[in-house]
Amino acid sequence: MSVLEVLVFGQLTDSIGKDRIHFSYVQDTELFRKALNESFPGLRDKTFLLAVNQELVLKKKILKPGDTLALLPPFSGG
Amino acid sequence: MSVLEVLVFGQLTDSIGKDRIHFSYVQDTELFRKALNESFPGLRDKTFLLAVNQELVLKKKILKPGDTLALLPPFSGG
Amino acid sequence: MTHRNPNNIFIQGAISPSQIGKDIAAHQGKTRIGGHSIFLGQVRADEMQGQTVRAIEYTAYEAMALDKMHQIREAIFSKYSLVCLHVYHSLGIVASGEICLFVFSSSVHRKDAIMATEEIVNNIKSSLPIWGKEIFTNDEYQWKK
Amino acid sequence: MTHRNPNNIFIQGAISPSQIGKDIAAHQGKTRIGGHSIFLGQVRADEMQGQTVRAIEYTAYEAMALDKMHQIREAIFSKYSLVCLHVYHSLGIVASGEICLFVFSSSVHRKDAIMATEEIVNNIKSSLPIWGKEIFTNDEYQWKK
Repeated sequence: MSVLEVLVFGQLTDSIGKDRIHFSYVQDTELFRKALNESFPGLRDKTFLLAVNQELVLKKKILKPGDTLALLPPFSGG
Repeated sequence: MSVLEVLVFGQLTDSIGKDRIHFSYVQDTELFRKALNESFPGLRDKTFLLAVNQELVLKKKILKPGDTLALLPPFSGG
Repeated sequence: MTHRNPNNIFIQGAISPSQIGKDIAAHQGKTRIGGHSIFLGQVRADEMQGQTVRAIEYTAYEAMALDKMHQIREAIFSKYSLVCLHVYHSLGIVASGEICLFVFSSSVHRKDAIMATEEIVNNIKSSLPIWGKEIFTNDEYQWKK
Repeated sequence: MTHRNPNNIFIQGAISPSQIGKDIAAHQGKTRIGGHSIFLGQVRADEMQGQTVRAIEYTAYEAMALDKMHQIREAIFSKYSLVCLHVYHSLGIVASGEICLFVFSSSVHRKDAIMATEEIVNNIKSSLPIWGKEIFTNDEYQWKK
């Protein structure tokens, strides 16, 4: 089964209720954002970046099955 | 007897051989520098500032009997 | 992405002042060093809506943060002449008044260490995937902005 | 902002790392503080003409230095929003590897402390009547430039 592993951080764990979810494979990060918003409507008004395999992704990126995505709300360390 | 107290610091203590000397009263800092160079010819090629009563003096300043002068070579603290 | 064995910057809970003193002492054998520049982040007991922050709970995307920190280190070492550089960030609960971030740069001449520490602190705040949850005295919380 | 009286910044001999740790710990009750910026000057074992510096002996025009330091403090407190500020400088012998200067600024937001510490260190070096005598391993010396 082709899946994407999705790690959830910060305030988004409140919106999603988990810190790790699995998503059916989609081809790129734009399709992923769309599917995510459909599953979790509460995310629509949240600001967050995506990382794919620990790399920030600022433009559309093609995904491979088994990729690890992360939902990163604004950082607040320090 | 009218005197000026003169405090000597840093490398100038090597040139003068003391860290405190007394000078006969002169009217201003330019006359003082002249008298100092006559008494200690080794100071002629040294760079140093004067302080009068703990205040740096960059221009000619009138002196009063009993003033405390200080010979301040370039600072090297820290 | 090659894994270059980045050091772990994370420690559980607050950073202890006595450990900071020991870390400073550990540099006395490095006699090329002329200046150390240290930044410490301390948790503030901010008041909001009648409540006071009693602690911050830190979480991080650890693997990504360590990889990013390694990149920051490499960039800083290529930009400034440093003898050494140490960074620690807390995870988990850090009470108000306790220390959550310790950045420690050392150089021959002071300017490098001072500029490096300031730049690293800015980079940590802007670029490391770390999140703080401000916990109030009544146990409610809000995510730090 | 209340200003403190001009403290004596001078201490005999080296500044001990464990005392620095204690000074940091003493700020944990000040829960308005969000950041501390610390600069430490350390005596380098510089090599010159085949000799190595084993210590620096510091002397100062103490009364003038304390007066000047008070002016620096006042200017810094009026320019930056600081919660507190501590400065220590050694007098007498400080061996290579030991700490001779400790500047410690604390503020609500990090920028003030960072900028204050840098400016104070620059002011101390340029404006305080303090002199260092570099003592070599063969007991000869030269005045620090």
